[in-house]
Amino acid sequence: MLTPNEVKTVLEAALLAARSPLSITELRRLFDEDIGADTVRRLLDELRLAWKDRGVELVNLASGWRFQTRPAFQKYLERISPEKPPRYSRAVLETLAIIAYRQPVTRGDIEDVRGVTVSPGVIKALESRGWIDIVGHRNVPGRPALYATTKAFLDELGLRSLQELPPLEEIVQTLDLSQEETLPAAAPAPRDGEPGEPSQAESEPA
Amino acid sequence: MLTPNEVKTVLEAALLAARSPLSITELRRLFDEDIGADTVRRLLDELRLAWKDRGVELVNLASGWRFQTRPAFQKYLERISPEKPPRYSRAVLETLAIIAYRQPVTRGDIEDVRGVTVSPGVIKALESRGWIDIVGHRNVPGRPALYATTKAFLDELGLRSLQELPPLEEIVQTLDLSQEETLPAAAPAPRDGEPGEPSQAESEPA
Amino acid sequence: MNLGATAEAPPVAGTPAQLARVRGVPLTELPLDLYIPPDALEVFFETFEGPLDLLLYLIRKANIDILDIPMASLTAQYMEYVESMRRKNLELAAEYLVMAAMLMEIKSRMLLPRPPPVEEGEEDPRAELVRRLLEYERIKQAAHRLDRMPQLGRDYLPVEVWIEESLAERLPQVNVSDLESAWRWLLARAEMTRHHHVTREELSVREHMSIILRRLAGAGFVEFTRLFDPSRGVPLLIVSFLAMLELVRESLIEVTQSEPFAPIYVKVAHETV
Repeated sequence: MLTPNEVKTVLEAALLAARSPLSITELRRLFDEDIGADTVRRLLDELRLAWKDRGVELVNLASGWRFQTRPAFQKYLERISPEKPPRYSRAVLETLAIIAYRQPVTRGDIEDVRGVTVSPGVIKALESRGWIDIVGHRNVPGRPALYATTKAFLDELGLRSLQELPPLEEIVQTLDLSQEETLPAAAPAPRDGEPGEPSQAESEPA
Repeated sequence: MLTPNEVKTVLEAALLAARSPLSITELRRLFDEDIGADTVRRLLDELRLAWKDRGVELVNLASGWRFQTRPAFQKYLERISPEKPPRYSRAVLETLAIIAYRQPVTRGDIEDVRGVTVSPGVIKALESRGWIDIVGHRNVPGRPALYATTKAFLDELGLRSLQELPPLEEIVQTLDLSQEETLPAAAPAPRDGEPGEPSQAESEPA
Repeated sequence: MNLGATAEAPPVAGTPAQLARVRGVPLTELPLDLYIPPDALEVFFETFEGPLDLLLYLIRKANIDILDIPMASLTAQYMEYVESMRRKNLELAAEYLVMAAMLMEIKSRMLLPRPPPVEEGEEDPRAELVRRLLEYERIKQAAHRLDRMPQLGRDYLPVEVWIEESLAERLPQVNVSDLESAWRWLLARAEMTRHHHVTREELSVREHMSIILRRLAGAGFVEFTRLFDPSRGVPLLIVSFLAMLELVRESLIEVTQSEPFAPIYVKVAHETV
């Protein structure tokens, strides 16, 4: 019979050695005896606390628990890290954002939002990273593939679920009003339904 | 300027995240400032000490320092590792079965049953596993060793006593089934009887 | 978005003041923002992800409320860029032309005098464009924020400690059914199904033979009665006794008694005492 501390030591060793996040179910399989999910969860929380001032932290992600280095230490680690991860282009990032926030979407949906065709390379880049995959096909002519983000996407961004993504901003608010001083006539006029008498003039200089 | 403790935290994070052992030279490259090799070595020794009661240890290898799991924790880790566990050869299993069912037996006895010589490696494997040991010697020329199974054998197979091994007459019975088509008298009993109880009665006439 | 169109004129956003600003100021002010050295034009256009991106840029530069786009000036500016792309023989993506057509269409619909509104809530021709611009702006910002989130491999690393296996050799697991099948192989091979019948009782006798041998090992003479524990029940007593008899029969132990009713002693055969 293992003491709670021994169980914690085993959990820690397993998590430090794991190649990918480990779920509570997997962690319980470490032990011959039956250790309750609640107990495991409690011990993981204790572990997380024990690591709070270190360069490595224990985090709870979509597919389970994992030890990872803290971002603050990256500046040291990248000095000896042999490979640099890819920096994604705006096209890739915008496509990813559309898939993340509007999933499941077809390539056509993505093109509607971005206003340009989506090159196959963009989808490939995200697929080969393991961040998106095809979850079905829309039942329209051509049966286009429906893309969605994967658990690995959440894991690698440190999220437990899509709900933890930063919410889409209400753009309207960030755009408006501040401009009104410089454009006194523009904003109020159409709002009030004032006649747009100047429209002719507006187009004239062209 | 980093404090020694901060340096230690960075060293720990780098070693935990490294894919291969890190040399003192590589570890020194983590830092902008120049940290002496002796200092790094001393801090690594402190780290090693700090990890001494954990499931993971810091070791100094020919190619550098690395964290690795302690062998004692292997038995837990392999329960969730995807690799196939190794298996004993047929020779080892047969020898073990003979010792379990016919103990105490000499190597000669085992060879009689198996019809082939028993290589020393087979006995060694079972002895070093702690599953068999010598309980005496037969009083014949050469005084051959008598082997029996140990308590560890029972423990690791989850048995309280040898009697919990499947009774051999059942084996005989299932074997007989295939052969007794030619022996009409014996057939009905084992067919409708469950393998358990009726077997005793059946084996009695022998 | 309902702009409450009136009978007098199409509701357009724009006044001479604004126009002068949009069309006039660019000559003095826009060069700071929008003037692009001819050589850099190609690079400049490459920074736009498409027509929506360019439109958003123009709207921001002109400090226009996105909900209230002055179509005429915006279209004019947009066309200017498209024209310069064409003049530079840059490969002009079809999307830019589609957008140009769309802007023209919206502009012309807004310029046309319209009959008095038949019903409330008539759609502003710009509604669809604004909806798309807003959605694109949202996604642009979301993409930017996604990119700033810490990412595995870029901003932090996974921990994957070496699993040391060399010292603790992984041991094969054996279970009862392995033994059973091993025995089965033996039986099949040796054809010993008949005379090697072993009963459950016999197995327990064999087990006790081992137990007794272990007790006696190195112990010299042990008193017979001490090898039995009556408290554990009669069946066990009998099995132990049978084991003892079998050990004697196989000459594995020696039993001695100096005279009748004297204590019986047992020792391992030929073990020097």
